[in-house]
Parts: sequence; structure tokens; C-alpha cells
Amino acid sequence: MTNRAPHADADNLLVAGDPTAPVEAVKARNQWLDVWDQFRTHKGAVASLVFLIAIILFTLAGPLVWRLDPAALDIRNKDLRPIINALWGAEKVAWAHPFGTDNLGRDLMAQIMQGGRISLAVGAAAMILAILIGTFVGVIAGYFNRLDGLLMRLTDLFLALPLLPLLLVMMLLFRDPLRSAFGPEQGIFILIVAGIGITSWMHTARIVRGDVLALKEREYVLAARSIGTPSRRIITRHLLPNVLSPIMVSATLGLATAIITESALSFLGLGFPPDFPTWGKILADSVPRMTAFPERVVLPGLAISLTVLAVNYIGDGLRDALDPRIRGL
Amino acid sequence: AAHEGERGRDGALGIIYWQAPSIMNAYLSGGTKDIEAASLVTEPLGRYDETGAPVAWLVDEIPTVANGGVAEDLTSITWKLSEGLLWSDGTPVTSADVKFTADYCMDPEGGCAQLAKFEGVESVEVIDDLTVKVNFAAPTPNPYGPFMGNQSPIIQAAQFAECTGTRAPECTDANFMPIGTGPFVVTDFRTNDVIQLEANSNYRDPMKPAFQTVTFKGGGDAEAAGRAVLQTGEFDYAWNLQLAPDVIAAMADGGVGTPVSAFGTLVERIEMNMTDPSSDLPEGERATAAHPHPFLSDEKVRRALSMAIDRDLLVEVGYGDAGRATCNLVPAPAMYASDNTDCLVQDIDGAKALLDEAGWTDTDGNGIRDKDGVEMNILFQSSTNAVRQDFQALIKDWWEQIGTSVELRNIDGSVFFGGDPGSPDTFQKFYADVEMYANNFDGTDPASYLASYTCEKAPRPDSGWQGENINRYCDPAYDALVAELNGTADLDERSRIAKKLNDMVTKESMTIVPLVDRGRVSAHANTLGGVLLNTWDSELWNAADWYRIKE
Amino acid sequence: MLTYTFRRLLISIPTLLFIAFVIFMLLELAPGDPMANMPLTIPPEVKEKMRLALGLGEPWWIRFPLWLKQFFIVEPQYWFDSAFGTNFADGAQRIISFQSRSPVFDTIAQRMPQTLWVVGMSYVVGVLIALPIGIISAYRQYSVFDQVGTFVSMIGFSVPPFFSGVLLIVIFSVTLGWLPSIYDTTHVVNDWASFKVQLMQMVMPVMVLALQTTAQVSRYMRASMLDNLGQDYVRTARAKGMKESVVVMRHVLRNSMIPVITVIALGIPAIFGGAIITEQIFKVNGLGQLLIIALQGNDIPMVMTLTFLFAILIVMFNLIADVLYGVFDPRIRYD
Amino acid sequence: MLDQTNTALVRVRDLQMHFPIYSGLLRRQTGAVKAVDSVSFDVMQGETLGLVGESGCGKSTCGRAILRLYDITGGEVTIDGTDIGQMSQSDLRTKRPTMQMVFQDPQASLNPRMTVEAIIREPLDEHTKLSAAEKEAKVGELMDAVGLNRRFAKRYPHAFSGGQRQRIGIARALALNPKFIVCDEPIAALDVSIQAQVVNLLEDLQEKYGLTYLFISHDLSMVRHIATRIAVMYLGKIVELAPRAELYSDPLHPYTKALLSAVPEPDPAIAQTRERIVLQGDVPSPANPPKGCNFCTRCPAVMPVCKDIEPTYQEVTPGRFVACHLFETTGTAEKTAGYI
Amino acid sequence: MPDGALQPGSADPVLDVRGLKTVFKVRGGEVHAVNNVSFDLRAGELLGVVGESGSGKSVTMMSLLGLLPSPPADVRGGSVRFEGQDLLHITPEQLRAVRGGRIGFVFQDPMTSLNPVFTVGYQIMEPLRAHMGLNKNAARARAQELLELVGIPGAAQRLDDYPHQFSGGMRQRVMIAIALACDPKVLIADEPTTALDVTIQAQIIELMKELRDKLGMAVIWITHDLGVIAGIADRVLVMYGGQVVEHAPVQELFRNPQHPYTRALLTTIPKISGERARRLTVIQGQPPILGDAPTACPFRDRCDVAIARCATENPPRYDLGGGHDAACFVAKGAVDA
Ligand SMILES: Nc1ncnc2c1ncn2[C@@H]1O[C@H](COP(=O)(O)OP(=O)(O)OP(=O)(O)O)[C@@H](O)[C@H]1O
Ligand SMILES: Nc1ncnc2c1ncn2[C@@H]1O[C@H](COP(=O)(O)OP(=O)(O)OP(=O)(O)O)[C@@H](O)[C@H]1O
Ligand SMILES: [Mg+2]
Ligand SMILES: [Mg+2]
Ligand code: NI
Repeated sequence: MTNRAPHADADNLLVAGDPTAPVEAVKARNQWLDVWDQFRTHKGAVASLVFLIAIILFTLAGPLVWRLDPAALDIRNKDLRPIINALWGAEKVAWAHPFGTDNLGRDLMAQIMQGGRISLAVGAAAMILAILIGTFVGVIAGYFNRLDGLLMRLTDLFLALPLLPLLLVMMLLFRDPLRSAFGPEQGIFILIVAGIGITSWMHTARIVRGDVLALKEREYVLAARSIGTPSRRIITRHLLPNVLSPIMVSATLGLATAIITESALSFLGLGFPPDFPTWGKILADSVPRMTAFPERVVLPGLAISLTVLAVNYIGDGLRDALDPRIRGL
Repeated sequence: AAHEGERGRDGALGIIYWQAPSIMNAYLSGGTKDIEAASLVTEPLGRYDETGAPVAWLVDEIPTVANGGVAEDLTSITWKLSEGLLWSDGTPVTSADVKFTADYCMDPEGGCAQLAKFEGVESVEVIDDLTVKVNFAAPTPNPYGPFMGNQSPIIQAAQFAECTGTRAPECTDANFMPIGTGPFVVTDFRTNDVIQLEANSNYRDPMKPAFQTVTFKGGGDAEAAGRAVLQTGEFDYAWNLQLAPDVIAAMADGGVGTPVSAFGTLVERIEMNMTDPSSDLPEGERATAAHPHPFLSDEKVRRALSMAIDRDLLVEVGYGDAGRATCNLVPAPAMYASDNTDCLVQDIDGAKALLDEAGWTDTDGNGIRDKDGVEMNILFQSSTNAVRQDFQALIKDWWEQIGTSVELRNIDGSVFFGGDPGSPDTFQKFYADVEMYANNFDGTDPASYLASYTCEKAPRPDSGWQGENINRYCDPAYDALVAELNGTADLDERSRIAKKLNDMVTKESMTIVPLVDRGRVSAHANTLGGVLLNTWDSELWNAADWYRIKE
Repeated sequence: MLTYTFRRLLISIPTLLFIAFVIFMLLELAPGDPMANMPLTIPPEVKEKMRLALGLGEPWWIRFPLWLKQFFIVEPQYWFDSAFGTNFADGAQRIISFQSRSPVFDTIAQRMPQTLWVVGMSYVVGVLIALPIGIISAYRQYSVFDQVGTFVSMIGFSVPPFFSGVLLIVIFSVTLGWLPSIYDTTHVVNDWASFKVQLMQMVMPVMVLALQTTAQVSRYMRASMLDNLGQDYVRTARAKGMKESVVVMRHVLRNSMIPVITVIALGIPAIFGGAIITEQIFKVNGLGQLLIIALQGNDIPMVMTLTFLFAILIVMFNLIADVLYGVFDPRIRYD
Repeated sequence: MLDQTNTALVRVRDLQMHFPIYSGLLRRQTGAVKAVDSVSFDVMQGETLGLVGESGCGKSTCGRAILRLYDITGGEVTIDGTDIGQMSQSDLRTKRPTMQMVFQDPQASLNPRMTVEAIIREPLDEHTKLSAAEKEAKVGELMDAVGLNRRFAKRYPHAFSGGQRQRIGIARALALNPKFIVCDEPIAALDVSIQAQVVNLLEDLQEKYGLTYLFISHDLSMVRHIATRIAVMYLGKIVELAPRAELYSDPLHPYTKALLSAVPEPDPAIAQTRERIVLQGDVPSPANPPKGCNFCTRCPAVMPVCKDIEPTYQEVTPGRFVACHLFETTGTAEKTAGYI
Repeated sequence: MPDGALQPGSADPVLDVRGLKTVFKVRGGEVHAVNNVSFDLRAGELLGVVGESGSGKSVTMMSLLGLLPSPPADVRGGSVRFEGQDLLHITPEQLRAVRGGRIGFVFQDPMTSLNPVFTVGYQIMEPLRAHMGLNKNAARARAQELLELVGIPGAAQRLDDYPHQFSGGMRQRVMIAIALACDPKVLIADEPTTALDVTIQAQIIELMKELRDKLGMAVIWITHDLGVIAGIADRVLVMYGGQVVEHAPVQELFRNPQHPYTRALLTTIPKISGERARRLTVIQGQPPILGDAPTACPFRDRCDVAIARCATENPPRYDLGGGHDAACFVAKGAVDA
């Protein structure tokens, strides 16, 4: 809301009826329904949500239907092309491998499914970790003046840390314990998520801190204090919900960065075991054969881009939907 | 022939190495990229040609026992420099330079990367201006370590006089722009990036080199290097295209360049860990001889794992024409290559039978063979590299067919091959059951290569995990045979012993499971003539003879 | 303002020392070894000797202060000596790279031109494209332009450069043959023709990198413009009879640029950090490639120096961004 | 308003609230904004004390300092017999239910992301152990008490008009049955036709619950309506404190006079003939108040002594306090006499 | 009433607004914010506009000069005659010349209406250079004069200060200076003192009176504070629910209010002097929802004298004589034409 005189906005429009009118037995609607109603008005967000659910279903439920093991080799059927190529040429295609196979005969569709599961999980987990750390540091730095300088310098430190040696050190220190605790794949997963997470929270922290600095001077925060709300709950009840929208923006960008960072790690040869596909890895491994087999880069590339785009739109929609002022009511 | 004429007639030459050279001094870096780049400028007394045969380079003939250059008792070798050789700065090359080179590398403080070349050298004497004699402490059947091959070029005493010992790294100018006898001299050196060279005006053959300048670009990846030569024609020569054969073939369709390949001694192999790498063992005992491997110590298991592998398919997928299946650790030169082809045929059923016979059966029905409560869970590690990862996937598939479970791990090369004793991921530490990589030996004599599998060369905690016998193979008979080889001068006898040693670690014990004899693939532009791909020496060994083919 | 800057500078000294220490310990802990790139044919004893010759035998509490001394005392002395012909350094040991055995600062200086040309230029280009896009998207919110802008910038943000870079090479170098795929760092621009060559070789890496910058900066610009377009002073400007162009391009833009400028300033250290993957793909061999090669080769002095320089830049540009905020926004005064 | 018992619910003595100004390299404190500087007064049980003054003179700061929303620089604040001046924030929590605040800007003082119900319930959550149903019932009662339709409990603040929003703020303040409420310009941001509603509501509630108000405002006509006694502040100090009737009929301090004369008169007949005292110049900064009397830079009746010596705040006639050299009787006036 | 206010022969209004209609397009419909508003303004006169918040005062004035963002605003009809032109139907170019040049506008909130990143001097000089074509130095000199005119001490130095360095009252004076820069014929002041406190408000009011007398321009003064109106206006326009409900000379309005809303408004305000009311009168009910075009009297729900007709018909403005008119069926003297 802009800085016009507080009473000169369009509020009057929304005050339907007279407050002294007899109490009607209006069953209070669940506010999440309202959120959903508002969300539905954002066409891009709804389309994106459908897409995202589809792609999540594809990666999660897909393997139940498409039972090929992504790591299964079928060397006789290597380098098959996607079935669609049959339309314009007598190329090597097979219905058994609708997206084609790679140079060892692994089914691309199964790989994209499993790769998606991992990429999405890495992206989401790393993003959540980054957002959690970033928000925590940002809120604490913004709210407690005394910690501000220290935490901001800590942020500088993390900005300066190089990701690759950090990951190598983390691998060195934690891979074996994690491997014995969670198994090889989950162990690496945790490592990669932690690595990406703890090297990408700084922007969120900065932004959140800036917003909290402004928010904590708001009167409703003072009001909460006058009620006797302790700092802890002032933060959770009054500050956090109001920094939600910048966090949401960071989160969508964070998801994109996390998926891409994972793929860059794959490109640089760090990351998951070799028989463990991720979108980024499929993409990175296929770049040398890009001209001969464009589908191998296009499919994972598109999957990454569209997911990021979808998340971005959903973030937009959600931000609007969560804001009661935009939601109306 | 068409390629004769005056020096510098063919203008500019572009060479691309996807690993960028960081220094031009072969003694301060063992890296192939650096040594090969340096070979354009500095040269050894003798080289190996593309067949592995020694050729005289800065001398008139290679000293041998026959021509009297090598002492009968094998304790010394005398080199006689050709007359009239000049450094690129115009000063004459003398035997003092040769002696200086040896002293430079043998300085205990200098950290010389080629010290192994000078192993056993007691002293180097200047006999006269052109004659120099190398004395060995003990009879040395292969006296061609020093000054032979691209690792041991002659450097100019005058230029490096102030750069010995601890001061070696301070001489940046000398290390980047050495004065040499080779066909080119450095005009601009940018470390890890690009080197610019021009024809050496004091080169011994006035008609060579044909190219006036050379741009030696480094960095990127093999794919980009291949593309620059085979598809866009931006460069004339690309080194070591470690790419899948279909990728190279697709690039070669570009029609501007040609891939060339040649074989040497590089063998991609699987190493079996003879000790137990289990992380349950206390540090210090883990992966040491104190605990034999729970299942790989069974020879039949190792044999079965080898039988399950289809080496021809590996070659097809990974190397194409640039590889051939092998069962030998020493695949070349021909005189040392054992006649050993048993492993070439894949035999999954045979492997299963062998495991059954050895008592490895799936008793608990989880699909994984076991015996006495030991499950055959294999941790298979290798360095990060596209072809190796394909191999890992294929081998995993086969091994799982015979009833084992395989976990793959790939480790960044800088960690895997780095000797950091603090890291659990080095190939020497071998905290895995099997690992795969490639190794070769310098020159043509496999003696020291085979000697790496003696008991005392096993990496151990007390040796700081250093040592080449990473399998921790230990057989007194092998050790004895190695000693015998070192005392034998007769070539036929040496060949017999070497083959026997090779067989002991491969087909007899299956400690080392060779997979592919890897050739080297490089590529040159169709307009570049004179390229003779040499795997025994620098690829650029005859750059002086390269020329531009004119249409 | 001045005391503020000065105070921040003072605070950054301990911060940087601590950062240096953390980076050093990180590298110290990291597995890997400068000998990793040596062929396996070199025997372990020899490798051990080489390692000792590199100074790796000393414990970290000796090497770290030594590095600090070299970085803060010796290197400036050398720089001073070369600038004024004095001899303060007196042959003291500089920071020497493990790989090339040459002073790391010489190498860094050598890499600076191409990094600035390519990464810097891409930043400039990216920002220059982003600003109008952001302005127009905000001014015509929800128009087709705005929607397409959002779409393209999100795609641009989410395509990894190792893909977009190779794609460009395949199209423009291999198929069309228009542009070189390999950057020539030795190229000297001295006339129009050579300038054209320079442009040609810069186009692709600059495009790849600029895409990312554009995507981000245009989002910030748009958000900031939207914030300001609704402000009361915009109406005031219109009521004064100002032209629409003056209203938007002067009144609104000036206010909107304040947060965007700081965002832009915060992005500048990344230029000097290089663009690792893009540089590698186009063989630009700038600082990014230097860092990655040093990392792969475990060239600790090089990695340490580069990351620390980068840390200095980050801290400095943080400070600059804060100060800029004060400079551009008269409401904020730091004292 | 009601029959006044003569006991002071709130006693404020020498209250000081200085905001430090830091500067220089080492961030040393180099000065202070003396937002409230030695203020003393009492608020009687059940009365409404009006606090008026120009914008920026420290009214809000004074109100907040009394409720210990700030850590005060000096002085004593006693509420309901307890000295809360130096109490720690955690101990204060238990005292909070007795003293509450209604804020100036009804929009800004309500969290836009909380429903009305959640806002009113917040104090209950913090200080009571009621069940959810009891809380809901209590919220309903409160909404009734301030005249808000219960139907709107699930709505968000933005959906209310300014007057309704202010009612939400009042309901929140009432939730814990406080004895003392600081109303910090509760009507300043409201439209005229709504101001009256809120003021009436405040009066009704006072009558019903026996509340005590500190009513901060710069609207003198409204203060005249609601307050029993009025304190006038200028630049961090109280310059005059008097019962309503006396203050409006016979203001003593020159500033009070100017203030009263500046109030627009909604009757053109009077308005266009009335003599206005238009003050010249701007209010000095509280970080750098003038020497002597704070008002000396704008005072129409300034005397040389004003520029040197700070006037004492003293009782000139029973119940009337003023700080001005014009009314300085003797230098010995009891400073500690009751501020009634 | 100041004598100079109603100059003889000024029957020709400088600004003549007829049947102005402005709607906002919002999600799910339209908001009729201004309905059929007509008024005129004579030279040298001060027209007060009062009405409760949201009654359309600001929207009306901004519609005149096309200052509303479009979309969502849409000025549907009517005419605004100024100096022989209809401001609603001239080119943007011509409109720009009027804005700031011939008609000055002072906005409600001085804190946000000045651009924080330009100096005060720059902002005053901007219209001078755009409309009067002054060069830099001339504009600066004029800007300094203006600042002095509005009573800012040390004007020469303060030109280079930024708005945040000014107090609220001074900022409002700067806004006035900007509006006066090009000697406009008409000054529209939209609640120029609402955000200020009384002593400063008094200063501004004095200033405006003085300036009006000195420069002889016509002023429209929007406020919802009847007290302010009483002090300065010549005529008063009372707005409610997007319409003009009453219009009369100031004395007449206060003495003889005819519209029930005006009457209610007059009683809600507590007085600073005289008898103190026991309880404040309030206008019951809520302001109207400005939805579709009105078909009934917008005040009927809150009106204590409403008749059946009020719910079916929107009352026109009945002329009550003496320049007084009111939009109410029950107004004294209201006769259907
Ligand atoms: N947190 C703070 N830090 C520094 N100075 C402050 C702070 N809060 C208030 N001040 C200063 O204290 C003085 C008094 O402010 P306060 O808000 O109490 O005034 P007020 O009388 O309530 O004004 P208004 O009528 O505008 O609300 C002002 O000069 C203000 O700038
Ligand atoms: N952008 C808009 N969209 C929809 N409705 C609007 C918009 N701007 C104003 N309105 C509506 O127009 C009506 C008139 O608003 P206006 O700002 O003119 O009121 P006002 O009389 O100036 O009130 P105040 O005294 O508060 O300034 C209000 O009901 C408001 O809700
Ligand atoms: Mg206040
Ligand atoms: Mg308005
Ligand atoms: Ni020939």
C-alpha cells in the first residue's frame, strides 16, 4: 500500500454492510480456501502448478508405470532415437524406448524420470536449507542490533568461500560417516544439498535483514511488544509472515540456482555416483553428442528450464495469494 | 618431396592441448602437457621414434655395448655430442651443459620431477667438450635413463646456473623461456594459457622448421580441442582426444582434419585390492596386509570377475580404433609382450561356475553371493572421466549378472591421483575393493614398471601410503624374479623374465585385470603434413619436420 | 560519510584476516595434492621430494603467517619496486605457484585483460540490456513485452552455461563458421580490423554470460521501477507538466536506480572472480580458468591468493554498495 | 469525567528519554535527541489526562516510555504502586496486562497478515491459559464491546475502514482488562466523521470499565472534549499542566496561547475575526535545544532571561503548573509538590 | 469575507466544470468515484471543497488535469473549460502546458510528494524551465524568490537542500512554491495542511491568504476540516459519495446548512470554545459503496430525514437562491424544476 493518507484508499469498497447489522451465521471460510481462490486467478501460476505436479508425478509415479531400470544397459539397443523421429526418417527407433537410449543403451525416459526425482529433490532441499539459513541469519541480524555486524561479516565470509574446495572438504570429512549412516546415495545427497545450501543463503539473508530492519520499526511490532509478546514470538508471528514475499522470490531463484549448481558440479565431476542420473548430469554428459542426439540435451535442458519457470510463476501466484490485501477479504 | 624449402616458409602453426602447460621446464613438472610443450624447445641426446626404437638426436649415434658407448660391465655410458650444435642464443652446446643438466636434476633440494631418470647415477663426467660419461653405481642393464627421451632434455648451463637447488622455482624467466636446441624458441609464455614460439634461427638444419611461428594454446576440454581441429579448422594439431569413439567419428565428419592413433604401453586396468578396505577396521590396519580382503583374496573370485568382462565391448564403447582388448600389463614393445589372450572372451557362465565351485553362492537369497557370512559387495572406484564412467556402468552390469552387488564411486582426478595421505580417496590408499585407471611406463624397458609390484612397494601407513604396489600384491617368488631381472643384461633373458612377471600378476593371480591397451588419439588438420604420432616420446618429437600441405 | 567509510574499512581488516584464515584452513583440509597431475610413472620417492621442495613439509601455522607476510608485505614491495625502481623487496620470496613456479601475481596480472574484456564486458552488456527491459516491463506492466521479458529472463537464468555455450559454438562456429570457438588471448587490438576480430571472438562468451546478468538485473529493475511508479512524487512531476519521458526517465528512474545500483555493485566482484565454466568452454583463460586449473592442480598458493583477492573485492564492494546507497540517496547519511 | 478519587494510578517523576546519537570512527556517543526531558506528572485513577503539543515534541515517546516500550534514560514511573522504571523486560511482561496502548495509525499498528481475531487474541495467547473456545468467546465479547460485528472476525485489517481498524486496536488493548491505557493520537489518522465515533467509544469504555487514559493528541478541540486535565508539551518538556476549563479559558504559557489560537474555528463568523497568534520560525531540533527556555526562539513574549535560564516547572495556582519566566513566583517553589 | 475576493465583473469563471464523471475499472466491475460534478471558479476566489474521506474530492480535481492513472481511471464525460479550451479534449501536449503552467496543484502529503533524490531547487526550477523557458540562472533566481515568497528563511542556501532536510511544514511550503512557480491562474490545493500540526497549519493558511490577495489567483482548497474552510473560503462545495451535495457561500453554509450531511458534519466537530458537548454527535452508518452509477441518494442510509423518494431517485442540485444549492429533496426551498 502506498503512502497516501491511510483512509484514502479503496478500502471502503470492501466494507460491505454495516457492522452493527445482525449477526449472520456465516461459517468462516477456511483461509486456505481463500488463498486457493486467489491463487486460481493467476493463470500463469495455475498452469505452472499443473505442469509442476505433472512433472513431479512423472518423476515419482512414472517409474511405477515405466518399469525400466535407468541403469540397465542394453548395449544392442544403444543410441536409439526418440520415437518421434520415426515420423521423418527411418532412424533407429523402438517403442520400448520412446525417448531413445544413450550410448550404453540406457533408457532415456527412465533416466529423465529418475534424474528428475533427484534434481528436484536436490533443488528443493538445497533451496529450503538455504532459505532457512538465510532467513534465520537475516532475521536475527535485522532484529538484534548487537548481532548485526557480526552476522553480516559472517555473510561476507561465506560469500568469499569457494564452493569446490568446500565440497571437497565436506566430502572428505563427512562422506564416510554419512555413507555408513544413510547409504552411499543418500549420503552424497545430503552432502551435495548441504554444500549448495550453505553456499547460497547469503543473498536471502541480506534481503531479509534489510526488510526486517524496516519492519521492526513498524507500529504493529511495537504494539506486540506493548502486549508483552516476547521477541521470539514477535519474530515468528509478526516479522516472518511479512518478509514472506522477498523470501518467496529468493526461494524461486534459489531452486533454479540449486538445480543448476548441481548440474555444474556434475559437469566438473563432483557430485553423484556415475550411475546415478540427474537432469544436470544427463545434460552435461550429453553435451558432446549434442549435434548427433539433440534430444539428450533438449529433454533435460527443457525439464530444468520449465521447472524453474513454473516455480517462478507459482511463487508469483503464491505471493499474491498469501497477501490478504491482494486477496481481498 | 614437396616439403622442402627454407626455414619458416609455411607461416603459422596452431597446436591445441586441452591441458594447458604451466611451465617449460621438464624437470620441474612431470606433467605430460608441460614435457611435451618443452620438447619443442629443449631436446634430449637421444629419442625413441614412433616404433619405440632409439634414435640419435643430439649425438651421432646411440651408445651401445656393441659400439663401445656402454661399458661392458654396464656401469657407464658415454655420449658424444654432434659437432656444431648451437643453443638458440647462438652459443655452442657442450658436454658441460649435459653434466649441468644432470647436476641440476640430481640436486637434492631441487624437487626434480625426473629424478627417477637419474636413478643409480653416481656421477657424470665431462671427458671433453663434446663427450660426457655417466657412471652408475651398479651395473645398469638399461643405461638409457639420463638424457634419453622427452623427460630428460638438455638445458643450458649458462641460463640455469643460478637456478639450482632451492632456487629452481625462482627462475621464472628461465623456466618459461628456456634456451634450447629444438626447432622453436619461446617468444611469449603465458602460464596455463598460451605459448607463442618462433623458428629457432640457430636450428641445426637450415631448412627446418617449416613453420615460422607456433601458437600453442592450452585449456578447455578434449571435446573443444577436437572440434577446433576436426570441425572448425582453427588449429592444426590437437593432443590426446580422450573422447568416446562415436564422438570423434562424428567430429571427423567435419572433413577438415584427421584423427590419428598409435599404441604404446598405456593399459586401462582394474586393480584388485588384496587387503580389506573396510571402514570398520581401525585406521592403520585398514587396507593393510594385516587383513586380507574378505573375498578378493580368493583367486577364483578375481578370476571370475575378470571372466565376466567383455573387453571387446569396452573397446568399442570407449576407444574404438584407439584401443584394443588386452590381458597384459605390459602390452608392448613386442619383445616384452606376453602371449596372453585367455581373458579376451567373455564367459559369464564360466564365471558363475567358478564362483559356485569356490563356494560363493547365494545362501540367503538376496541375490548376492556370499560365503561364511561375507557378502560380495564390491565398491568400485575410479577417477572422474566420461569413458571411465561408461566402463564402470558396463562392468557393474556384468558383475551384477554373476551375483555380486556393485557400488560405483568416481573421484575427482586431482584427489584420486593426488598422493595426499590425509585423503581417503587416493588410489594408493585404495579404500575400495577394486579400482580402475590407466598406467604406462616410460621408454621401452618395463623393468622398473614391473618392479613396482614387489612386497615392499605396497603403500602402508608407515610409508605415508606411498608406493606403487597398490594392490598390496606380495609374492616372494615375484620379488626374487624382479631381482633377477635387474641383474640380467641379456635381452632375450630379460624378455623371458619380464613376460613371466607380467603373467604372474595378470593371468596367474588375476591381481591386475587389464582391460584395454589404450592407444593415443590425436588429430591434425588435413593440411598439416609430417605428423608421426609417437607414443614412446613426445608427440611433438618431430615438429621440426612438420609442414603445410599445399593444395 | 567519510568516517563511516573509514570505520567500515577498519572493520574489514579483521574480517578479511579471518576470512583468509578460514580459506587457508579449508584448503589445508581439502584432500588433493599438487602431485596429482604428475604421471603415475614418477615414483613416489621422487614425488615426495618434489612435495618437500614446494614447501609442503611445513605445518600450517608456519605457512599461513608466511603467506600473510608475502601477501601483505612482500608483494606490495615488489609492486612498489617495479613501479618506482626502488629495491625494498630485496629478493624476498614472493608467492609462487606450485604449478608454474612463477609468482602468482604475475599470472593474475596476465589474466586480467581477458577477464575484464569478456566477463566485464558481458556484465556491462548484460546491465545495459537489462535496464531498458526492466524499465519497459515495469512501465507497461502485464503487457506482452513484460510477459515475454519474464519468460525469457527466467529461461536465461535457468539454462546452464555449459549447455548454452556449446550450443552457440555448434551453431556459430561449427555449422555457420562465423565466429571462432577459441578465444585468442594474445590478440592485440591496434586497428579497426583487429578490433573486429576481437569483437568476433568476444561475442559468444559475452552473450552467454550476459544472458544471466540480464535475467537478474532486469528483474530487480522492474521491481524497483514498479515500486517507484506508484509514488506520489510521480504525480507531482506530472502535475508540474513534465513530459512523460522526463517523468519516467528522470524522476522515477533516478529513484529506482538506487537499489539497482547497489545490486549491480554487488555483482562486480563476480567479474573478477571470473566465470569458471564459460571461460573454460570458450578457452578465454581468464581468472576463472586460472582458478579452476589451480583447484584441479591443488595449486594452494594460487587458489589461496585468488580466493582471498576475491574476498577482498566482495568486502570492498559490499562497502562500496553501502556507500553508494548513501551517495545516491540523499536521505541516507552515515555518521 | 467520573467521580474522581484522588489517588494517582500513574506517577511519573523526572522521566527522561534520550536517544543517543553516535558518530565518529569509534561510534562514540556524541549527543542525544532529548525526546523527553525531565517530565513529571500524575494520572489519577479514572481520569483522562490529555497530552498535547506540536508534532515531534515528544508526546509519543513520553507515552511509550511510560509503558516501558523503551529503556528509559532516567526517572521513575510508578504504575499501580509498582515502580517499573528499571524493571527488566521479562519482569515487565507480567505487568503488561495492567497497561496497554492504542496507537496513532490504525493501519500501521495492525499486522496486515493477521486476521482481526488473531490480532485481538494475541494478548490472550500471551497472558492467559484459556482454551481456544474461551478465547474465541472472549474475542467475540471484545468485538461487541467496541462495536465490531463478530462476523468480521476472520477478515484482515485492510478490509476495514479507518474507524473500524482503530476499534480493532482498542479491542486488543482491552483484552487483558487493563487499568491504564495510553492512547497515542488514536484519532489523528481518522476522518472527522469517524473521529467522533472513536472518541465516544473511548468514553463509553471508560465509563464501563473505569479506565484511566493518557490521551495524546494534537487536536486541541478533541482533547477539550475528552480530557479532564491537560498537559502541554513543547520540545520534550511539559510547559503547562492544568484542568481543562482553566487551560482553555485562561492559558498561561505563551505557547499554549499560540496553540489555542491556531486551532481553526469552524464558524466563519468567529473564524474570520479571531486574532491568530501565528508563530514564526520552526521548532528547534530536540538534539540541539536552545539554551534557556526551549520556547525562547519562537516566543512572542520572549525576555532576555529566557535565553539564559531555564524556567522551573512549578505550581502557580492550585492544580496549575507552568514552566515560564513570566510566572516564576519565587525561586523556592517546591518542585516536589504533588503534580495534581 | 475579504473584500478583494469577489472582484466586480468576474462573473466569467476561469474554470468551469460541467457534469464531470470519473470511473475506476476494478476487478469485477466499476467504481463510480465522481458523478456528474459541476462547479465553477471565478478569478481571485477561494473555493473550499469539503466532504468525508473517499467522497471523491481528490479524484475530481485530478480528473480535471488528467492526473489519474489510466487504467484504471477513466474520465467518462463532462467538460472542463479553462481559458477557452476543454481540458478533457486537448492534446497531451497542450494539457502539459496547462499543468503546472496555468494551473498549479498542491498535493495532500508533503512528505511523499517531493522527489527525495532531487534538490528542492531543482524541483522548483523544473516547471520554470519547461513552461517559461527560463535559463538556468533565471530559473534559479525565480526559485529563490518563490521560496522567499512562501516564507522559507535563507532561501538561497536552502535551494540546494534535499526535501528530507526540510520539516513537514517547510516541505508543504515548497510544494506551494512549485505550484505557484509559473504564476498560475488557478491553484488547486488538495488537503495541503492535513498532515501538519495546528501551528504550522496556521502559518500555511496565513500564507495562502496573503498570496491569493497578492497574486490574485483563484484557489480550490480541499479539506475535510470545516474549521479551515471557515477561516479562508469564499464559497464551499460539499461532496458526498462522489457527488456535490451542497454548494453555498461560506457564511451561508455555516449559518444555514441545507443538506442533512452538511448539517451532520457541522455537529460532529467538538468546538474549541463555547459550550462543551456532553457527547459528540456521530453520523451513523457507513460511507456508501461507490459501485454502479447511482440511482438513489447516496446519503439515504445515514440520513435522519430520508423519504421514500430518496431510495428511488438521485436528487438533483436544487437552487436555493443566493448562490446556494443543495442536492436534497427535503431541502428548504427545493422545488422540482
Ligand atoms: N527511536 C528514535 N531514535 C531517535 N530519535 C527518536 C526516536 N523516536 C523518536 N525520536 C525523536 O524524538 C522526538 C520526539 O518524537 P515523538 O514521536 O515522541 O514526537 P510526537 O510528539 O509523538 O510527534 P507526532 O505528533 O508527530 O507523533 C522527535 O524529534 C523524534 O525525531
Ligand atoms: N485507483 C483507484 N481504484 C479504484 N477506486 C479508487 C481509486 N482511486 C480512488 N478510488 C475511489 O474513489 C473514491 C474517491 O476517492 P478520493 O481520493 O477522491 O477521495 P477524497 O475525497 O479525496 O478522500 P480523502 O479525503 O481521503 O483524500 C474513493 O471511494 C476511492 O475508493
Ligand atoms: Mg507521535
Ligand atoms: Mg483526497
Ligand atoms: Ni615428403
